[in-house]
Amino acid sequence: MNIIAIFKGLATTFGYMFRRKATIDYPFVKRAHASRFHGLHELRRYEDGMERCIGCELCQIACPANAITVIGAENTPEDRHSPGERYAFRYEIDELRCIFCGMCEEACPTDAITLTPRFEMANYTRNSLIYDKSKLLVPAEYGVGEAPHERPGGLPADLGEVARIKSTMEPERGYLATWRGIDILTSEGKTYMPTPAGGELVREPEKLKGGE
Amino acid sequence: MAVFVILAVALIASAVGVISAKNPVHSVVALLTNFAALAVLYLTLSGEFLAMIQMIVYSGAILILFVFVIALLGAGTSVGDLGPNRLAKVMTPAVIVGALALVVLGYALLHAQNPSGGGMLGAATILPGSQSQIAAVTIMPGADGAFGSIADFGRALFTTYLLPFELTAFVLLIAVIGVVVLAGGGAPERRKAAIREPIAKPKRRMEPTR
Amino acid sequence: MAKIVTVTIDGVKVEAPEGELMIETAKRIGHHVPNFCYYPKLEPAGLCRMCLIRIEGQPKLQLGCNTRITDGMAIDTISDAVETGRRAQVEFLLLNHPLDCPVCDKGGECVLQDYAMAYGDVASRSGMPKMNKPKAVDLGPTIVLDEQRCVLCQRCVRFDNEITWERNLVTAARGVYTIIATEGDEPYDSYFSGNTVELCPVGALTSKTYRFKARPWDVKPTLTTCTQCPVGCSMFADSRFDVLQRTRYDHETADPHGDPAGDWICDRGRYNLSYHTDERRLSMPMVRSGEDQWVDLAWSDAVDLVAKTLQDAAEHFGPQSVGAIGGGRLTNEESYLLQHLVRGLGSPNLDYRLHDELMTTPGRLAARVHDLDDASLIIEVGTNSVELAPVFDLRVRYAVQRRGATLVHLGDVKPNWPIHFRHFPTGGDAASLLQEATENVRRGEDLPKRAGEPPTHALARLLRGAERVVVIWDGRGTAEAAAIERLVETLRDADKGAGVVIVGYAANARGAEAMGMHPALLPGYRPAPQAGLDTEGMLRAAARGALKALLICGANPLLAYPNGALVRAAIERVPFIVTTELFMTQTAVKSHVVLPVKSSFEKAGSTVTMDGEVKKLAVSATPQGGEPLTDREILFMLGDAMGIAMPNEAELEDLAAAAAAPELQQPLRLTASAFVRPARQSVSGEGDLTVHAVPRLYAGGGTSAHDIEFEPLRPHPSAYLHPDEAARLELEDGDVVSLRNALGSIDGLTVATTKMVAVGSIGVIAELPEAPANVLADSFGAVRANVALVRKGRQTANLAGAHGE
Amino acid sequence: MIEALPLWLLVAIKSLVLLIIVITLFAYTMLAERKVLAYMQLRVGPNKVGPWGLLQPAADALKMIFKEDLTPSSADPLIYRLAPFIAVFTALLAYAVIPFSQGEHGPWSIANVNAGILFVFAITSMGVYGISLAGWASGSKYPLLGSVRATAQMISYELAMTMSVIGVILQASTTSLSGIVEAQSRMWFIVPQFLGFLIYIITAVAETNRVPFDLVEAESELVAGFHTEYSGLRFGLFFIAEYINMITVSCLATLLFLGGWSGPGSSGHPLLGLLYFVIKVFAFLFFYIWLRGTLPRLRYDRLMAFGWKVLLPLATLNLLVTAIVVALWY
Repeated sequence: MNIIAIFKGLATTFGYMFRRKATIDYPFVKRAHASRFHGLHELRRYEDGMERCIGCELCQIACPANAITVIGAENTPEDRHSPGERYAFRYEIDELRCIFCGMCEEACPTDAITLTPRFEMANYTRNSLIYDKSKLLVPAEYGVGEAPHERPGGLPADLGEVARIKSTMEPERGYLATWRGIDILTSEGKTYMPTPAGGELVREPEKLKGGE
Repeated sequence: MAVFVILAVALIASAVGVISAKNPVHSVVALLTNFAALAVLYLTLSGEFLAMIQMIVYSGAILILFVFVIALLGAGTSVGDLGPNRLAKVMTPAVIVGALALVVLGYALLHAQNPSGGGMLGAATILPGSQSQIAAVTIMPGADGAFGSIADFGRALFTTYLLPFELTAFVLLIAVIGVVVLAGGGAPERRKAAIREPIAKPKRRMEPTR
Repeated sequence: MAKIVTVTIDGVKVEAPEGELMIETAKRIGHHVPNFCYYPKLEPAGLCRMCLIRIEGQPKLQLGCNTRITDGMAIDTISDAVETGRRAQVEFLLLNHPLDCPVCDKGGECVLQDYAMAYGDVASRSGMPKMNKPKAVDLGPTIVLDEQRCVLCQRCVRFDNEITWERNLVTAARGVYTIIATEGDEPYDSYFSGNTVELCPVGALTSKTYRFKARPWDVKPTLTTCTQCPVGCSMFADSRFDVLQRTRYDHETADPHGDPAGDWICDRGRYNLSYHTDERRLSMPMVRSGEDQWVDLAWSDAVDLVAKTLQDAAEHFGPQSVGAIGGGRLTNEESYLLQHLVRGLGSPNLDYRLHDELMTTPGRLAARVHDLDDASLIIEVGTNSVELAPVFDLRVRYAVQRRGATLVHLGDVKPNWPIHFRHFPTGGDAASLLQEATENVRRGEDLPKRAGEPPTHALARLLRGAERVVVIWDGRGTAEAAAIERLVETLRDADKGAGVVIVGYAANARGAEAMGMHPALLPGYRPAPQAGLDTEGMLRAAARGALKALLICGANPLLAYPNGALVRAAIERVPFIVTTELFMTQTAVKSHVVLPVKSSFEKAGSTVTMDGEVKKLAVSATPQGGEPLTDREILFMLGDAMGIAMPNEAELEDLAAAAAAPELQQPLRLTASAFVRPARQSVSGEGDLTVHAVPRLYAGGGTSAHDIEFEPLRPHPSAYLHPDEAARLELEDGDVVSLRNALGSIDGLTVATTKMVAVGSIGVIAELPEAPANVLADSFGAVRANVALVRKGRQTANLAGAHGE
Repeated sequence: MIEALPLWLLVAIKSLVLLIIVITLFAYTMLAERKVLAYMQLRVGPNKVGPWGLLQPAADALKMIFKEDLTPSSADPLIYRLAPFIAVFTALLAYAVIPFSQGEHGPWSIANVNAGILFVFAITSMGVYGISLAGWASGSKYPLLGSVRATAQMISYELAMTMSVIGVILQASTTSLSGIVEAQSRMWFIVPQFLGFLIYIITAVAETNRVPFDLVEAESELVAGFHTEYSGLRFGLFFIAEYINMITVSCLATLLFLGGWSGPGSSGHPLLGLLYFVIKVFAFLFFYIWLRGTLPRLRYDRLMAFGWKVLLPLATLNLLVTAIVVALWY
């Protein structure tokens, strides 16, 4: 048994007593969160007040924690919630199950579900932490909701803009192949990527990390 | 006096508890009560050192081993089932032996001689109709450093009772060695090997190429 | 059998029959050739051009789905050239395909999605905006078409033309503007429309009831059996959160190369689902107090009440005072338990038959459904397989259209067949027609064809010319039974193939008969020592006041029983009626205790199809709210409460399986004494017109009447009149009329002119709760009534079913 | 004035005062532990309840009192309920003989007993019953393992502890605690009995089941050891017992090796003596916490080996040398 080591240890801990403390007086002093912090969800709207969510359930299937439940229904002219045919008749996230990984945000084709920086959601009952549309959907008077997290290559906020942005992107930035996390790999472990000219561009996967 | 009666009742009750409890741990707790009451009884008799040693050795060391063993051997199991003819098999010999022991003990108490010349210590208090209890008690209390003090004990142990003391120590040593041999089983070398083998690193089958 | 030839596919030598499609040959070595339009049960079309393969020695890529193999061919299904071709084809298909996979009902089980992942480029090379065709085009009461998504494979059109022969769907316009449309822009109205949704390889055709309800990965599929009609189609029931979302035909366990007309499901089985969650569904046992007051009971109290009352009735008035009706909608196990319970009480009065039929098991005269495939003559007597057994009817149509069988119908109302058939009006007496023709065949008389000959001659000539004859019968009429038996035996004596298929009136009628829910038959068709009262006997006893307690399990006699006067009088006079039901049907309202039950999707068991096959029901949904139990559980509880020894669960399954064994049916005769019934008066009542109850697939007082999503499909109360008759009565399509005779009246009937009915007759939909046809009847045959105009002209007349011919 | 009171009343008053002091001390030792540990880990520790978190112990006490008291169905109900009382009872009993300062009429203690040090050892040796019975009576595996470990550990280390103290007794030639303090008027025994002191503090940590010898609780292995099944006030009693035992052995170390209340100018000034005493005890308590903040837990077999193969021989050696020295020089 190395007695000197024990004394060294004792000296270390003793010394630490007089260092500056790392604690922040949390409820009174709040630290700025990281720019890509994943907190509470929000369902966004379009500028005209329409819900972005189309009830496609892709977030539900993408969710690794099975926290999301979506039931779709058809828009009718009298009862229109979103542009297009389909809307989320029920949209529920069990925030207790959620691991805040942001896969729902990644999966969402209309950028409807986003993870806001808000994280204080403690409550007294389990039921109150199952958020339904009334809690998730941005009230119309509060605007459209938080912008989604920036993704490699600076992704568009609107599906309608995809075509426009696609036409302006140069393929070398690796954006097209990583669009919404889809890497198209050939058997050699290289990334197959079409160019606007129709040819193939084969590159090493590492290079795709550029553009951050 | 009141203290004595309380202690005496506690002693007897706990002693009965020890033998009557179905659960061995309950027996141990009763025995612990018994030891504690006995120690306090010693204190009232100014046997301070004896009381403390009683607590340290019996309660603090020996009895706790009982608990240890009981806890290790299937906690909570009661005494094995003795079967239907329990009376004939167990009770009869127990009663006969117990009665015999009582007779022998009573005879010894009445007839044995105290080194200081009086009757055996407890005889006066136990047997009704003998000398008054107060007389018996007044003999006992030793003032500071008198009867029952550490010096007294030390002196008695290392002068009058030196040989028994040393012999007892020797016997205990032999017992300890015997236990170690029995429990360890076999020669130390083999034991060591037996322990080491399972966690020994596997032999390298093939030398690395580089 | 075709000659076996050897071809080389991707370097592997394969032996296959000559003339097989390459796409199928490639499947033999596990090489999947992508395709949209190809479907094994449809004729190859070569429309999508996705199945491009290369044949050695040919300069251009060929279609795998349209080219047949010959000896020594060398084919590449995997090569750069093929790959390039397919890439080009996917790019071409995606040119105008919308990017709405997230909201597409097919998303997740879409073939185009899979091929886009496999062969598609990530970016489109087209700089032009996509073409916007209309979305959500209403094709009919069941189907919505998304023209943007359509890849024009025409599977739906081909199904409608080749399988149902209805020719509702067509392609319209040309080139890039081609769309799927309906003939004459009529609504796409077919009993099989739902199958096109499943056939559609993309999400172009969607079903109205399933639209946007769930995604394919949400649902839990359960293989079960449809119990809406006696055909007993295997199907997948897809449920989400234990609620049924949709049903699909069994494309996984069924043989893709089986009969092209088999294994589909009809729209009743597909769209009549949401009654499970209908708010009108019964949730608690109820007892009637007063005229219309119902009080909820706990199950234990309800069972005690029922058990005690049934036992009291048996004790005080004798076991003959107790009876049971039902079984046709129960599983085999439940039917077995029901007869066990009633016989355990000492009563032999039990019957599953509600339509005055004799039987549903054809016994030794049976033909199997696959016998239709090589039949040369199909005679339908009395029944209407179009409405009563739709998927079975597809095979009839296929046998006629593809295999050249002759179809003959004997009856008063012509079925709504879209195919050619010969109709012999019988005037309610098909038996003598058949009999005469049979005797003619027996005599071997030569009858040259001549104009104005009696129908028996024509029929006899057809019979003599036929090699294999299948008779389709509804099981009604003693005289018909004798005539059919005579006919089949005559043909068999002449070394011709002949057999009978009976289309039962209830889904599991055959199972109930096998389980002994029959006054004269014990389980396994053993004759009962003491024959009890059949349905008619029970009702007559009830009308006399001799029947004191009646147990009705899964039956609605007030609506279904043809003799309306009798059943109404009877139900009124029984002091204690217990029904087990899903809904407050006409009979349930009149009963004293109503016990809520689980539906056939919510329970397990077995059922016997009209083909005699034992099929399994599996649990695919659970009741949402309420405390319904299965009939099986209820009967077990009743048996326990009455102290009747019941078989345990395992024994029950064995007993039911043993009783349904096919070999037990073999000795059964159509004219066996157990089935003999008194002869019926053919026409009763006074009036101008003969009223015929016309069966319609979507009618009924139970599940179809209590299903909001199915509501638009239900037929309106209609009066079917021959155009000449309508002209004589000065009525037009859309007029509202009522029918009256001495017994009662049916109101609110919309006139629909059709040649389905003969002059002098009027057709009224059977078993429609709004206009029950049996109101006018006090016998089992046709009745007469007068028609009275109520209102002139109504534009929304339901003409469905009138466009058959 | 004090002499005027009957003896039983005097003892009762003394006991009550001491009880209040000890319980308060326990509460703030706990708070101090949390604070010191926090500081060593660059945190600030409890600071929300009261100024600087000073009311935290009160809040904890309230929480403990109002929490539900559960008895597992598999437990032995009698002993399960008895065990925490044994633990606290024995922990408090030791204070009957501990002197805190020297007044005019004798040492400040509830009872000045001749065999004081023996009494303390007798009582602390009973403390193990609370733990072992609790573990056994809980009727589940983790408490049982914890209590079996506790029993073995405490028996092993008690031996070395007693041996290390006998050296002091030999040198002071008295078993009275005040007598031992008086015997240190010339020199604190920490100097002549340094080895004994070292053995004593190591075994003291082990006896009170503190880090790095907290095999009994061993959260990472045994959930919470012997008190896994306990909740509410009964759990609180074990907590109290642990901290009071810490204070007891700190007091004892002060009395035996650090000259108790003696210090510059303490003779004749009992209050000053008390202050010295308290300062020394607090130093020990801080050392306890410091150890907890620094050292990881020992492996069980190493703990036993260390006790039997290192500490016991060393203590025996120390005793032998002391005995020889005492016999030759005194």
